[in-house]
Amino acid sequence: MANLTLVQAINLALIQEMEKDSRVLLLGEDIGLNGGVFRATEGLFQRFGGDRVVDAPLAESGIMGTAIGLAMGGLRPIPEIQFEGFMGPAFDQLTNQAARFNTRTRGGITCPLTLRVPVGGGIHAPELHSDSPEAIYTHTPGLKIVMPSSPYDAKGLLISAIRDPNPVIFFEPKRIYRAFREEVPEDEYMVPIGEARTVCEGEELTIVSWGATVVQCMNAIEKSGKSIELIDLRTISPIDMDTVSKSVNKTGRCVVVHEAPKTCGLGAEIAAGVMEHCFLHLEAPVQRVCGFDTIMPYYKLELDYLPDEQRISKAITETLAY
Amino acid sequence: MANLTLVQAINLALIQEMEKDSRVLLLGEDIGLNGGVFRATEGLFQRFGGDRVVDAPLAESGIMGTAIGLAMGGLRPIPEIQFEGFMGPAFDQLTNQAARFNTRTRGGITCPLTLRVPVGGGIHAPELHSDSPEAIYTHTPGLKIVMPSSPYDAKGLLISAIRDPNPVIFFEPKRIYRAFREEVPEDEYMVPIGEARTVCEGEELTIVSWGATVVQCMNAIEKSGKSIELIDLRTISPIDMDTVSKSVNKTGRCVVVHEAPKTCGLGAEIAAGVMEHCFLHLEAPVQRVCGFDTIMPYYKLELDYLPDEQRISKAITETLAY
Amino acid sequence: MPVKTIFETKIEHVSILDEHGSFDADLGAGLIPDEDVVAMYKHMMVCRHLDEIAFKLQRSGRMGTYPENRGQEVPPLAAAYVLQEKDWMVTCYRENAGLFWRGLPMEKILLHWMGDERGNHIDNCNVTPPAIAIGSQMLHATGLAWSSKYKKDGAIACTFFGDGATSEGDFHEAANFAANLDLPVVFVCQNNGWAISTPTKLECSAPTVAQRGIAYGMDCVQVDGNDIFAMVKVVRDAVKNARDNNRPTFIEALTYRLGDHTTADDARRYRDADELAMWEKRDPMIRLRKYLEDKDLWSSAQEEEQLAEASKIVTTVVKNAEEIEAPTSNDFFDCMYTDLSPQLQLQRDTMRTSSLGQDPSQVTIQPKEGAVQ
Amino acid sequence: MPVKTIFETKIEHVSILDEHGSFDADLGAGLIPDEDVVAMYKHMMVCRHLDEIAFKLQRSGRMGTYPENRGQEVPPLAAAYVLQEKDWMVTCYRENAGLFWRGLPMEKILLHWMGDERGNHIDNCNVTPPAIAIGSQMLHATGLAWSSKYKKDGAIACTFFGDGATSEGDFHEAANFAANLDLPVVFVCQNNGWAISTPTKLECSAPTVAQRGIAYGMDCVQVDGNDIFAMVKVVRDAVKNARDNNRPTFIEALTYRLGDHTTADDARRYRDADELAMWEKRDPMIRLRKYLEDKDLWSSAQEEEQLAEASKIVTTVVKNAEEIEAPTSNDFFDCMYTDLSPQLQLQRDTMRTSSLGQDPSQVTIQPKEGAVQ
Ligand SMILES: Cc1ncc(C[n+]2csc(CCOP(=O)(O)OP(=O)(O)O)c2C)c(N)n1
Ligand SMILES: Cc1ncc(C[n+]2csc(CCOP(=O)(O)OP(=O)(O)O)c2C)c(N)n1
Ligand SMILES: [Mg+2]
Ligand SMILES: [Mg+2]
Repeated sequence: MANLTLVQAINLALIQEMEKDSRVLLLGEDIGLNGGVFRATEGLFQRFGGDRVVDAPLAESGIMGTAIGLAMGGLRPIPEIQFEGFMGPAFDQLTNQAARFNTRTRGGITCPLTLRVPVGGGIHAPELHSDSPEAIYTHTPGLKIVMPSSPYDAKGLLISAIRDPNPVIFFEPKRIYRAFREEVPEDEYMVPIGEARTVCEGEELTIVSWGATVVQCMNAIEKSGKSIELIDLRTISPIDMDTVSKSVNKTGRCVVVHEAPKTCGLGAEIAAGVMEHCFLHLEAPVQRVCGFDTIMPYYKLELDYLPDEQRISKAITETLAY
Repeated sequence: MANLTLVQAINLALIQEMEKDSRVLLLGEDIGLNGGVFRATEGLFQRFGGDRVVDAPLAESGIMGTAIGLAMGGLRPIPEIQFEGFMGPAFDQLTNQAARFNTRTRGGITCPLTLRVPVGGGIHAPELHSDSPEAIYTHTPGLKIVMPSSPYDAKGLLISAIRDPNPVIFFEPKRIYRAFREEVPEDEYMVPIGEARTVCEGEELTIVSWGATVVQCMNAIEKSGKSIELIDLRTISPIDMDTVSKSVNKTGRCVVVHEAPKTCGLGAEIAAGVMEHCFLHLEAPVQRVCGFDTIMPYYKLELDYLPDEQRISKAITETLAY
Repeated sequence: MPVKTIFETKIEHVSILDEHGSFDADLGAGLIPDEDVVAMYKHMMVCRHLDEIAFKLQRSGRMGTYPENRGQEVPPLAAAYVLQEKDWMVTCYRENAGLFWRGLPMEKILLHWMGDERGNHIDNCNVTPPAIAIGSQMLHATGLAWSSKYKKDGAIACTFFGDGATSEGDFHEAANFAANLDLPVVFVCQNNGWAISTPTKLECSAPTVAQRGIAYGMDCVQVDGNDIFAMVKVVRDAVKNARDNNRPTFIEALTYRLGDHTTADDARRYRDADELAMWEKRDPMIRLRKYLEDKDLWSSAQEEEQLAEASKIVTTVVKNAEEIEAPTSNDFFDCMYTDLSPQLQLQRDTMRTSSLGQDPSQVTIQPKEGAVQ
Repeated sequence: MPVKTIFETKIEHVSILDEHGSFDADLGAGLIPDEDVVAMYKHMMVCRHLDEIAFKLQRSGRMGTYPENRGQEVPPLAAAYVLQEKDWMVTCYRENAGLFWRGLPMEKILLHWMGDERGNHIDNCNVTPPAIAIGSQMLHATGLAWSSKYKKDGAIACTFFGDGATSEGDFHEAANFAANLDLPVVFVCQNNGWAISTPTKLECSAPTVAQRGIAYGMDCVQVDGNDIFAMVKVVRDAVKNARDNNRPTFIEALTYRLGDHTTADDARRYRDADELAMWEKRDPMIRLRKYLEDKDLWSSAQEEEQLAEASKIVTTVVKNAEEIEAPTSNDFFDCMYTDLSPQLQLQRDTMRTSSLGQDPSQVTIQPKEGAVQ
């Protein structure tokens, strides 16, 4: 066991999977000698050499598209896109190519690749460095999507993603890359894709969240003094509606918290799903505490935009009072 | 008044707006001499010349990105992307540039452009010619999105879109380009962006749909013999939740029908919104009849994928029986 | 010196068997064994017949949109002839002649255009399915070449695309990755004069498309794409450069689409009849037949025989394609992922997305005690 | 002839005032009036001072990430000097010297990097805000040039980007559109040797970046980007080509980023100290000062005076930027669209997305009669 930050846990998982499987290679901008702009790949170039840790040209579609070719060629590429705001140029290769090869070829060609992308706001970064586009990819069949909220899950989910024979997006909530440490086993282990985690149990209300906002939810729950169940989705696609609906069938009330804009965000899917599965147990409409339907503002105002403890607390109170 | 198909109504609106406003110009693949692959721009090259109806190189990001520049330069460009499946390469310019300039510059630079895109399935086309990505763009603040389901609305919405000082996506449901005709006024008129249309009134259940599936909904309603209200959103972003929630507060039951995959589709947003606005009036969980969470299959199976009258009818029955 | 030249380059055009049937022995002699030339001619006859039949199938409603290959048989065939089995051929949709030479069952292509993904399930011949998104496939070729270099298996990748495709950003990125990372890729642009209704000069206004490759410091060359000898020569050089030096090459093959863009197109709307007539005279099969006949390698009798053979082959292929059992909706669920999530399984088994339809038991769920209702 | 040369070209490198201070009078004499050279030198001093102060502001927590411009003053300044008022300058983020010359208030740039969109609200100087998405801005320049051609207003667009940016597909599409549609664009690539930690040879392995332009049949040229005279000359030629002939030009300006990539970067991780030392000697300001002093156009006294002046200017600029009133959350709602939808207005006014929070009256809504409850 080691006491690691989330980014260290990622680094460790990469090292261990590369040691284990020579088909695993990394490609991305500045991931080599520089170790990645967040240092997630620190030391890997030195350890595994330039054939396995490859600095790519500045071209996200190129990174995604060649990763597809590498995967078709039998390897297990791990492309990195430097910030979620730069997934745009890779969108076509990711959604129309990587996500479709398996069904397009009726199983003939798979794309076992893991796309690593730092995600989310709160670090006072420039424009296009603070978005939360996960719903867009959740609406794209053919991808799996995970987002850890803790070092333990980060390591276990990344290992699962790398070993998964399907294309997986591994979103890394950059706000908590180094926010706290956790005991992480030295040995390899897998956190299964598709299973949410019940962070704490409760009877009166269910909160569903993922990524960096899980931390804010925990704080709000603690302050509330109420018996609240917190579910960290961990896997965003496919969503573990079973865990969510079991919880809401018990509590009767639900709040979803995420950073992305409200309209057509993942909160809508969870609310709709909760209504479908828990209709007769629902005592209040599912509340969504999320980003506004605006572009994430530049950093002077980013804390006005991001859902925070206060907004979560209000939603808890109001939902319980309903 | 003339009896026009939807594609003819579009052609007419383009002609009239080009006559009226010399700032309007068109760019896209094969829209010139060839008149567009669906003939939506038929005759315009001959009428307005190659400076105003411009065949572009085969590059969707280029089309979108130069259209942004044209708009910044004070013009009113109408870029066309040949099929919705080829919006992928334009995704970055559309969502990270066109949609963001107004807020990025705090009103200094606007992008008054109308992106025309044929959308949806049902015409036995090859892969990537039958998708319904509207939810992805609805989750993108900064864009307005419309999708007509009739020739009358097509003309009026297109004129509104062209005159709107914001970037608008004008989705054209290709399945009904020529499916039926309707009386369309010769004179110019606007159908306001942001207002849904109540296609028929009813007391027992509300169906919400848009684009080509509106036709299927009408058929299913007719067959049902029930008193059903049908709302055609027409504008997809911003959604007219007022009209929807007034209706559901009256009927107490709601079914949403769309072609896109279910998860994180627009149906989720509408279901969540209905729950928020009509919770105490809801007698059944909102039902979603939509595309499956798979890639739209090649055309041999496309009718298995698309929501049809039968699936809509079942959802009506089940929702009423709940 | 205030102004100095720091880089010089040129583009060459290669032709061996020209449209008038004249053959350059200096370059051409011994390039391809006679029996191979005959075999390729015979193969082209079959391909062209399949193309005609496919067109007719579409016209009679037995197939969806189909892109005719007619006139463009040479570039892909030459590449397939040169490539080794372990190499990858990553194509667009006008390369039937090359794919079939490599062993792709012809019915696969028909099935694809009949709207059936099983046409894309390809075993053991290292080719990829038709690329519908223009420009998307070259990056996959670059990645495949990269995987071979990584695995040190000695294979290379050869990718095909049209003149229009060179306008897409993905083409640029594919070529740039290949050049900068030293990857064994051969880029073959079939410049057939048009991208649907858009003439090549609107896609690439430079004097040649070949010079696109100069941007990446690649070798580049223009070749008569209707000349099997010239094509084999330049592809062979490029493959050697890839295999021996891990260096990509850009080949511009000048050819022409003798048919419409696809069966959904009517080229008369935008294309001069004169231009078409001129290119019909440059048909690669005319000059090749003449060459073979001049060398006494081919006769009218053989032509007839092979026509009959082609017809026989294609009849069987069409039968196979048409008689395949109907696909079921399970297919598109089962193949979304290598595993099936419970949600997807439910959708598949109920063919519904409405929750009540999926789980009728919900109707009888008992309200929780104390619920607001 | 079976193999014939069908295209030949070359790339030239232009230099007038070299790193040792030697000046080529043939090309350079009369190119720029002395007083303008002095004015540009003075301007560069101000820009460099602002750059230093911006760096310090970041280090002391008064500003977010900032990309130092140091060492790259010449290319954008030369362009701004040549351009007319009506022309557009569409830049990335290392072109402060050009933007300020065109009249962009310096505090705008500080505000941008202080995380404030008001820094991007720019009046009347036809420049665009910093482009954060690498490669995105060139297409806007191409579109702006197109709009000028359409409106026949005689303006052109000049766009700036880095060596790394030429790897993006959008660069390719922008250049291709400009060339094929005959648009008046000047493409200036500031090749500063690096894209963060990635050396130029990994972005473009061709002998020159300039030859990227050959792919589009554009004129292209390489120039010493630390030489104000050579830069002015090549930009002037390119602008003329754009204005008179509607033809784009590709300029590769060789320069160097003397600082880290941004304040979030530490270039020592990947960059040799020797390389940096070599380029420090090539600093454009050293040679320009020497040139001016040799010609008796500048003195140490003037240098000190201008340093003081720069300090005064920058102090005011920083004060203006820091003393601007705090933005309010209304800003990001009100500027999403030119109009505000009711939904957005509700979110703005309540600062909530939860429906109960937005509409507390819901809590007391009466159930409809006959509802299941
Ligand atoms: C990304 C994308 N954009 C647009 C289309 C529509 N489209 C299909 S083929 C074609 C022209 C292709 O021209 P070219 O690359 O020259 O190939 P050719 O058909 O001439 O062989 C176009 C525009 C597409 N399939 N994919
Ligand atoms: C589309 C996109 N991808 C990645 C980045 C992250 N990034 C910021 S600057 C940079 C390097 C840019 O290099 P270059 O174009 O040479 O400009 P320079 O910084 O050297 O002036 C990268 C990779 C980005 N901002 N945008
Ligand atoms: Mg072509
Ligand atoms: Mg650079």
